[in-house]
Amino acid sequence: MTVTEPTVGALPRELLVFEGARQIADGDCVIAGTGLPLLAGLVAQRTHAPSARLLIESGVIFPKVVPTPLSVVDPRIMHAPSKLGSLIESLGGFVQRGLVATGFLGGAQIDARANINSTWIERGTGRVRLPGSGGANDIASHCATIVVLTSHEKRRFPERCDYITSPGFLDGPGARRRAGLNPVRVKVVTDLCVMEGDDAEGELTISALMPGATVEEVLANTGFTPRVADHLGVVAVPSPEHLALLRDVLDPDSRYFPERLKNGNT
Amino acid sequence: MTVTEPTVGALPRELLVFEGARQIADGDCVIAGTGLPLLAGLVAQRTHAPSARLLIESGVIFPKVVPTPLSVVDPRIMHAPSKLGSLIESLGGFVQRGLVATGFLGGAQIDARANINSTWIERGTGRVRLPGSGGANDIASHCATIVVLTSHEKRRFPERCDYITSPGFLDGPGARRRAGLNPVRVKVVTDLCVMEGDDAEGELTISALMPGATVEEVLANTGFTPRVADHLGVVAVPSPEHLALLRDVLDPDSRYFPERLKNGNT
Amino acid sequence: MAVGVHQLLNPLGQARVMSAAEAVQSFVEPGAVLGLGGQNINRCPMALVHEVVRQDIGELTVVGCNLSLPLDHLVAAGLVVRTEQGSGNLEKFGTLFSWRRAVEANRIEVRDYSHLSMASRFLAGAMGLPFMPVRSLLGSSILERLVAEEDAVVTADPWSGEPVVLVRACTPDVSLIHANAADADGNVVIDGVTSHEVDMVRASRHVIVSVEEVLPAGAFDDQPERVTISGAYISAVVEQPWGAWPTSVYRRYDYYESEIDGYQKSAKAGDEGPRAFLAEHVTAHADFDAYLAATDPGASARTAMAEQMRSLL
Amino acid sequence: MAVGVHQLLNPLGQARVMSAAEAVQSFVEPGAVLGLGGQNINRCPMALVHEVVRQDIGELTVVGCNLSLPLDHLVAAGLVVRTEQGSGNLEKFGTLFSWRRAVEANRIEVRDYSHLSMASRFLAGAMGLPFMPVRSLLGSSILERLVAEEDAVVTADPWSGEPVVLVRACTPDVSLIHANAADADGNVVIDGVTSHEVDMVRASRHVIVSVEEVLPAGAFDDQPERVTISGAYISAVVEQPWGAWPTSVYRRYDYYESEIDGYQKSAKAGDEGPRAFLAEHVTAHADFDAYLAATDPGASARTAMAEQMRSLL
Repeated sequence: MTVTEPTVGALPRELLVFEGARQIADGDCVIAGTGLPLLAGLVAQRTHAPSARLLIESGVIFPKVVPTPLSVVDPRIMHAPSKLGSLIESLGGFVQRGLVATGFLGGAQIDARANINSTWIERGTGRVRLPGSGGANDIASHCATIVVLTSHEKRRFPERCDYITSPGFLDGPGARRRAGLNPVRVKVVTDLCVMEGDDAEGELTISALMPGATVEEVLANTGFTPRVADHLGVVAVPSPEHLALLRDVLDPDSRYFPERLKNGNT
Repeated sequence: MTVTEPTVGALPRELLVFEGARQIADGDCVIAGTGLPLLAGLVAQRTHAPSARLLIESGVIFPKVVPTPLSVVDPRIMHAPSKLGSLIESLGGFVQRGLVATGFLGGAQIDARANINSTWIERGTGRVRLPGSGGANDIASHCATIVVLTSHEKRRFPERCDYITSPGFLDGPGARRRAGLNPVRVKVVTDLCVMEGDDAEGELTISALMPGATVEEVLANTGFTPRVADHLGVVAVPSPEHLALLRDVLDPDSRYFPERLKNGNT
Repeated sequence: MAVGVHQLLNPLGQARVMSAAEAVQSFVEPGAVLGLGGQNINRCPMALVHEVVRQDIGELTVVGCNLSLPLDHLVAAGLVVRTEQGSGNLEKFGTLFSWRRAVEANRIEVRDYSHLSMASRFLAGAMGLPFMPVRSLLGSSILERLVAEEDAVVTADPWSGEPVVLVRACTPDVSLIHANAADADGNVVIDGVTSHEVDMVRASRHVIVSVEEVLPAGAFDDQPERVTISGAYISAVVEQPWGAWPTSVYRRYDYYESEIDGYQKSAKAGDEGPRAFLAEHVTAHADFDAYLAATDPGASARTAMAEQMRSLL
Repeated sequence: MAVGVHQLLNPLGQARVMSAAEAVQSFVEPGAVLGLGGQNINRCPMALVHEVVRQDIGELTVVGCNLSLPLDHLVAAGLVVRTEQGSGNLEKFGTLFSWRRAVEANRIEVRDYSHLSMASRFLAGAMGLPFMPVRSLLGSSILERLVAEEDAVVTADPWSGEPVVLVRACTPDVSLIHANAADADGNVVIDGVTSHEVDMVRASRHVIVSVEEVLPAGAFDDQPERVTISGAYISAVVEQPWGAWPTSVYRRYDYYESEIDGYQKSAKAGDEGPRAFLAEHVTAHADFDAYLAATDPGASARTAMAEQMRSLL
């Protein structure tokens, strides 16, 4: 990697982190698990959103994270917070209480209507058991904006999830309202594109492409047919300084980027 | 007061404390407010019930009380407890949870069916406003045994309370069950007698007399006509040692016994 | 949006340190639902309530579990139209005379709960829930009135069929509490019991906390388990030593009986007495420090109560 | 008596200090509903779970929010018939392989909740309530299954008419937790987050707590605000230094990755691997100290993880 070609070195999953970070406004309260979502939150705090606050579902309120937590109960994530509390404080007193603007989620499947499955997947005659909701259902039920960072594989994007762990737009426009849920805006960031949507639309639309990716490539790797925005953006690449922040400061041991080591990027 | 005539010196309200203390079994968890109920609990702990635990509704769990708290949030009642918590911990996590065997209550009116009023009293054309429930309704709803220590005045013992703040037997046998409450046993200790009853009986019965009191005197000072037990006991007087415990150790400044000072008993 | 759930506090976790006058002016509006912290003679938000009286902010609905001295001051000042509470009294120091007179004369509306059901209402608000179940109140006149006013509903437990009471979330517009300490980010440490305050604070749209001592931001970084309430819920931090006087602050100072008795004596006979008391003790002074200096010159009473507290720990 | 409300604990507040073997023998019965404390790689009750495996107590229904290493041990040992949880995984260290295989093969029944709804079930139990409302789960497949099994009910908020989910109280027969310290009366201090444990403990009929250090009765008399859980809820206190190993205890020691990885590697391929792991690491040893001595001779790993924790505080 050279200083004059900084973005060549940005790995696809690193781009996810930076695009995730851009979803966080200054002053937002953000709930994130470990891995890329937490790194996105930390990037936001160190760049454009110094007043963004991180909430961890285990009960850690507004920590000053030190590298690199592997768990929501890692001592590195409990460092110097506002308070050390409990699950019900984080998920009841903040998330269900409506104080958390943005939630980051993962999941094995995300469907055309942004519903998320992290519980059961049908595979042939059998079923594969996944970890289950954790706080994901709570976050998807109550946060105003949901951000999903994921690799773009066809099996991850079915028309309809086998099981809805965390509600997106459910059956489409108005369905959340009918179920008793507040509206949500969902943004899915993958290594190929950004898809987004809200309750009124009731489905995901391709709104931007990752550098070098094409709509055809996205469609070929998606199990449903998303709409395509009239004006497709291209996801911005990080500056060398921001890339260095992620690599040298936030995850210096590449705990979440084993591919860095293989690629000889660090 | 002389050592050879110890019981002559026991004031009527002191007898209430000792009879109250006898309602506490060793190992019981007891909830009590300040004043005579708390003193009864402390007497029990220092005499026959060393393992009895005191719970204070403000959130003080099992304190080692020092003399003489005037409030449930007095620093003297927060001394060296198991934990300092909250109202909802005491009244939810202990009382409603079913962990408190015995609750002490006061009240302006107690009726024939052991219902208690501490909210509103009709007086002529107007109404007198009292403090309200506090934790009393919660205690009367959930403890297995309720003990009331009160002076015996006709206006305090109406046939039916003007307002039921804390449920006794409500309308009679089976009424608590129908309302959704567990059964309760109630013991009312006054300066004239002891009246008691349970859900099956649905009303209060005179079960014992204070030394020197008569059934006629009790009936003349009671607004309803309680049944009289076949075998009437007489409330035991405290030993000189126990009286000294109350006077010299538990309430040495007579904060709850101004009459001691008038009577020259201390 | 479900009943009792507020919009986002905005910005979250941006407590500011300011004076009592500025805090009350910023966050207490006429007609507000006002939550009061403290209980009986402990940790009552006296300095903040003095300031509400001084600024004459009226038409208040006051909510709490036990309401005591601060409520009676507000009622005596004519600022209260309604109360929702578990009890109104000062235990050994007597009833709340101004409140009692106002309630008996129907000058203020009153809604009675038990302490647990009132605390459960705050818990519902703190958790973003429209109601909480309670198994208290059943069979009582309290419940009869609440059901008639549609403030409570009796339902059947879907599993056992047993009756359960649902009480509505209580979500104050602004709550006032006094605590031992806070850092500049509003993280609050309370010593001693917390009564109903943690859930009431978390249920409130805005919270003003006065504290004996404001510490620098990050002061609790190495002991976050000691933080009672996250600064996320706090709008304003007011440094006011002795801010609960004449009530107590655990580990700091005992309550001062003669001052509490003095107010009670003034309040007992009629409305004139407490009004005169407030004129002399509150509105005559520019702020709480001036009140303290005037009523306890040389701080001898305060010094004695601080010593008395130390002797009790 | 309402659903989910236990009879009185008797005697209340009479925790006794005893060995893990005695505690498990006294309070964990075959067929019990067993609550597990800890979360992911933090403060898991490993010593107590080793003892359940050693005593081969089966037919267990295991409940918790996040279930992790201890559950997988119990499943691998064939002791679990059912789980009720918010999640089963080890985050970066992977899924729970034994649990996953058993669930996929229908060898154990599983009931899914979100973390908040599971935590709310414990809160209901802790408060003596038959159920708690939650506003999560709406519209999800989780809810569909729970309603079909009559484990949850969708009702209308009586005030707004909006849908609200009621989830049943969860009241374990016995819960196992590991904490930093306790006094001889069972008053427990937890450093770091408390996950779901405080409410789960208060909802349980019996609780066994293992701790890094047992202090004399009265040790917290001068700092009762630091007590996380009153001894009133604790049946047995077990002194077991390193009792959460290889998971972490905040302020004491970090989690030990290679041991967690070692178990995960053994568990990945099939049921034989974890059984062999348990035979070597658990049942081969008389107690947890013997396991520690055998797997970390000279305590070099433990010393390193304690130093690592100190560097992170």
